[in-house]
Amino acid sequence: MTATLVSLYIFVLACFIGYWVIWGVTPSLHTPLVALTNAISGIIIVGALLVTGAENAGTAAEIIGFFAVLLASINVFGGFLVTNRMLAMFKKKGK
Amino acid sequence: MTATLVSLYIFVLACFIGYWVIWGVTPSLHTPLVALTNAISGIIIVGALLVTGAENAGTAAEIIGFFAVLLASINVFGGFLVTNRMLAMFKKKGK
Amino acid sequence: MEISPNVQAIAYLVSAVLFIFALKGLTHPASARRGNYYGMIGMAIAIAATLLGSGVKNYGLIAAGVGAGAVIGAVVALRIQMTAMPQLVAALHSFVGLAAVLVAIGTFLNHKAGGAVDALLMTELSAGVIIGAITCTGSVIAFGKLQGLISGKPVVFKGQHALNALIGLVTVALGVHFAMTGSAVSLALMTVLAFVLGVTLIIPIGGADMPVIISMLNSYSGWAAAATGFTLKNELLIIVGALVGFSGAILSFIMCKAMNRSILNVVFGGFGTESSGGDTNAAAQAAQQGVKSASVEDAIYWMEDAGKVIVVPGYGMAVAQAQHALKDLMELLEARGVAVKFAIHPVAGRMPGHMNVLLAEADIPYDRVLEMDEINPEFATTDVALVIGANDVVNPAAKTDPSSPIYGMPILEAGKARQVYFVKRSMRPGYSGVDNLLFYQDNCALIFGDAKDVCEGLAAALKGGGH
Amino acid sequence: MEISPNVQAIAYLVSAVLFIFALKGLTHPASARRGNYYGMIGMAIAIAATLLGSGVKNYGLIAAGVGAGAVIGAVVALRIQMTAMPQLVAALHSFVGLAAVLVAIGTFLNHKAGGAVDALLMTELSAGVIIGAITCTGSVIAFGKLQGLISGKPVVFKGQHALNALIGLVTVALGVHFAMTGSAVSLALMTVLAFVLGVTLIIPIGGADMPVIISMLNSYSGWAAAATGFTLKNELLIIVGALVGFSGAILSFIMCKAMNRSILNVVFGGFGTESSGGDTNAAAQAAQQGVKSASVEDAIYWMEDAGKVIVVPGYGMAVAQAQHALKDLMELLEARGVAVKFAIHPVAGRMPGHMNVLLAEADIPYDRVLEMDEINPEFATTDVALVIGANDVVNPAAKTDPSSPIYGMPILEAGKARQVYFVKRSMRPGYSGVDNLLFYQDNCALIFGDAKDVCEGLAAALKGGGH
Ligand SMILES: NC(=O)c1ccc[n+]([C@@H]2O[C@H](COP(=O)([O-])OP(=O)(O)OC[C@H]3O[C@@H](n4cnc5c(N)ncnc54)[C@H](OP(=O)(O)O)[C@@H]3O)[C@@H](O)[C@H]2O)c1
Ligand SMILES: NC(=O)c1ccc[n+]([C@@H]2O[C@H](COP(=O)([O-])OP(=O)(O)OC[C@H]3O[C@@H](n4cnc5c(N)ncnc54)[C@H](OP(=O)(O)O)[C@@H]3O)[C@@H](O)[C@H]2O)c1
Repeated sequence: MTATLVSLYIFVLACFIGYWVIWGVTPSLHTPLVALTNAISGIIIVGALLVTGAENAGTAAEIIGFFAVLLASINVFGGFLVTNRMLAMFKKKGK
Repeated sequence: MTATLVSLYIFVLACFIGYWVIWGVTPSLHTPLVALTNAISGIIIVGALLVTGAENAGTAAEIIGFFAVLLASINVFGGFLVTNRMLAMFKKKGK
Repeated sequence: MEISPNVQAIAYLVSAVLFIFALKGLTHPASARRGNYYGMIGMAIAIAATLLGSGVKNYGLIAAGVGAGAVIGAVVALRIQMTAMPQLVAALHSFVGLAAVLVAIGTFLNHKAGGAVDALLMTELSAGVIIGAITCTGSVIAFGKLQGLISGKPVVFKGQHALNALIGLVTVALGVHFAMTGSAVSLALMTVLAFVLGVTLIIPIGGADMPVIISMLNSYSGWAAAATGFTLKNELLIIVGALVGFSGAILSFIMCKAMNRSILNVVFGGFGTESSGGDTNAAAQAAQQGVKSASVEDAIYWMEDAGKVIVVPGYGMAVAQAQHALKDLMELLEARGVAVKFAIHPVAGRMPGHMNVLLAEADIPYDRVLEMDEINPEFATTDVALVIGANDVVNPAAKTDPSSPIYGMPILEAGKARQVYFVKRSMRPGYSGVDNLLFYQDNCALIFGDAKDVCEGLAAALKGGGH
Repeated sequence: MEISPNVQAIAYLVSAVLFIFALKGLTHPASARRGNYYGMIGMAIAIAATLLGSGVKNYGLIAAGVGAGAVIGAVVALRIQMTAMPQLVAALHSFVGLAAVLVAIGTFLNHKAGGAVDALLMTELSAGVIIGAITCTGSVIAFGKLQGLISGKPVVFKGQHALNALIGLVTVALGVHFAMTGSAVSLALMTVLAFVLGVTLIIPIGGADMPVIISMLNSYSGWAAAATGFTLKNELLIIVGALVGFSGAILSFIMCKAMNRSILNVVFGGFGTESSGGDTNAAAQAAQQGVKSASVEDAIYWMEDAGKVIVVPGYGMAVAQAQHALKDLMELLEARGVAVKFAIHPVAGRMPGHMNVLLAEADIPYDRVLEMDEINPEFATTDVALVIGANDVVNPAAKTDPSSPIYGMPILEAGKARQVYFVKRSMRPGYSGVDNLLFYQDNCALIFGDAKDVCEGLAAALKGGGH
């Protein structure tokens, strides 16, 4: 299979997983879900690292990449920490 | 990625899908589920066709392949038809 | 016309998606048939894409094989009795297993002819052969036990597990040798030993445990298909294999959980003995043990003016084929204004969903048939619970007696109804071999007889104007 | 140390699996934190595998970017108020969108320097840029509306949709031109227009509809990541992108369904107007309309000896930050033997799960907080339903008045309680702008005031020994 076809296979299968895993989330955790997906959509950082760190990256690409790394990092750190903060509040019994 | 790694990715993702899709099946349809999985496991027929129809297939491979095609076809036709027969019996209101 | 590999790959993806939708259809009876059609279309696409691809050049033998398979499959599917489903399923699994073995060997021969066999391929081939062969002979044994061709008794002897482990080890060792050297002798020996292993693994397991084993083998057949997919670099086989593999695994898990046993206990347990006959003196025996027996008339007296009757069908109903008589009974009761519902325990009968299929066969609408969790709260407000050929699934010992082998298994709370009638042939226990404490409860009486006969009797009495 | 592409691919797979488990953890509050840790580990593995792979050679700028991002992210995450979550989420989406645009352009520059750009790559790049840019500016507008920087009023003018369609078409045309020619000018123009499109698409949507829009943009940010994955041939990005894409899509679907509106109606609707002030004369206005108003003492009189009180929190509770006062009230009532539960409507507040987070923040145990379907049967046996800053979610018009815009939306049946108290500041309607029929019911009275003040008042009255 060509690389694009492989990507297509992965994409289609991942869509099914997305469908089921999200419907499985309990409604009371929908706000943490939004924060968590925010964090994991910071995975775009992988792309940002590849742009910035590429051997043949010119100055323009490096600067562009730097900002991408910065923005994605804010998502990653901000997202996971705020999710953790929220989830820590969910407790079973009082006190 | 090497072809084996691609297969591994597909396999892992498909496992998640299997997990969710099967847990979603209503218990009253567990017997039809068994029959249906029987039918679709007849997909091994794809392998059987490739063995039998290969350009360089020797006589031994052809005979082996023929039997594989035969057995897999029984699964495919038998499985889907018996599932259909069973499911046709599930009706909402009497009469 | 020949399609390019890319078109073929897309067709396979479409087919995989259709298979997923096929299984998703079984989420509800209303969408289930459509799901099955998706499955058929998916299979048709997969076969067409394979035939049109560059890999297939000769069509003669293929046409013969598919044609013969179609005829055999269709005849079997249309003739088979619903009560024989477990056997049919076992037989079909053995076919998948054997096909996987044949495909692996055929692939090896073709690749060798083409000169392209590497260690990775041969490792994957070995996996396919071993899993396929165990699935094949294991399923044959399961079939034999269910069909009564082989004794259902667990065949247990000392050192059995050690022997199996030894055979298993040698089989894997041969697989490794084959992968390293490509020796056809190793391949052949490995195949034979794997076939033997399928027999020795399943023969010690009691006939009554076969449903769990069949699901386990269903799972194996899936993994065999997935292994074949790795060999052939065919993603469709991998996806479908994983789906089927999980289906079998989850069903065995559900059964084990509902029986409160572990899968290891099933596989190594040697559980269950064959019951011996002797129901001649059932009523006398019952009286001796302080159990009330009742007549068809007694039951009619309670049921004809009841507000609600819940029927609890079990394995005995399947054996006696009492579902059609039950349907008549239901209609007669409803004509008299009695509400009738059916309560299904997750492991009633001998395979998951067994009761549902039989009741559906008798045209009993599925919205009248309720799962355990839904119906349990209703028993307390029910006038009569009619237990037809069920036993373990209503045994309160599962809740009250920690020493019982079924302790911890969730049960249908039939005992909470105002009056409980058991229809069975004798005082013999059910599958688990445990005495039913419900028999000794004040509001409970046994009607001895074959389930079908008694149901017909009940219907006739009602038709005759009731009590 | 440099890892091989194969090792990297396996690390990415592990990371994808961990992300799936992270989301699966949110199935239940008890497993949710563990899920979040899985997510963190997954991200750490992904970043490490990327840095150690052959694709990254220079680390200086990366360290700076990650370091700065970590500091900013951490500070924001630890400082942000729970009530400002919707804004934070909008801001973070805009970052993902912009990052996707930057990555696409950077990739183009690098590939061009390396000489390897083909039409397929450029098509995928265009998709990434367009989706990313719309996500970015759209989220900025959403942020502005939520934060009050931009008017929440829908900005509607004639020909708006035609204009958007035109911009969209030109953007796509530029993308096609870029894919065919590789022209950097087309790329730049396309990027700019896509940014503009994000603004013009979101600006007509009312501030109150922003939660749905944010979820939609969440979905977009996922698809942007997936498109980047296609560009970079990175399967991890594709998998995560699809997960995030579905998350946003499903949440918008749930919100629309619970509001009984379609997503198209939200996107093209121009729904909602800003409410104008004027609660000075609420009680008088109420009396005029035949609505009873009540005092804190009245409510205490009913609640202090009640068997069961159900609290229905809504948007007003969030605005007033009344959750801590509610917690005190709950404890005081429980000390008097009153059972207290919380009833959460799926769209109470302004984002899904909004109420749950606020109640959790106030340390109210989550097993006391019930979803609509669970709690609705309980209202009939409840003495007092205390509706705090909620309105639409208990409006019986949704069930009885087919002409109402909220007709068909499922509601919390607070009206079935023996006595209903509404805590709100005025007679003004809620989000939907519809008058609440429950106000006119005999068993209902309004306590006018800020939710926090009233709850504190209730608690103080109880502490003072009750009525
Ligand atoms: N469903 C599954 O997937 C599955 C899988 C594996 C194991 N199991 C096990 O199977 C059992 C199922 O429970 P169950 O209550 O359905 O069945 P059961 O406990 O096995 O009891 C069936 C009863 O039916 C009676 N019976 C047999 N033939 C009859 C006939 N012709 N007419 C009337 N009665 C007849 C038998 O009593 P007489 O001999 O006195 O007539 C027997 O007591 C459970 O223990 C479960 O763990 C189920
Ligand atoms: N949750 C979501 O995901 C989501 C998303 C989009 C839309 N929505 C919509 O939002 C609405 C949510 O329903 P809801 O019942 O929670 O809210 P609502 O219907 O908007 O009513 C909130 C009420 O709170 C009162 N209020 C505002 N500030 C207050 C304060 N400081 N103290 C006391 N009361 C205050 C307001 O009345 P006064 O002004 O008189 O005080 C208002 O009537 C639904 O219509 C839903 O469709 C929800």
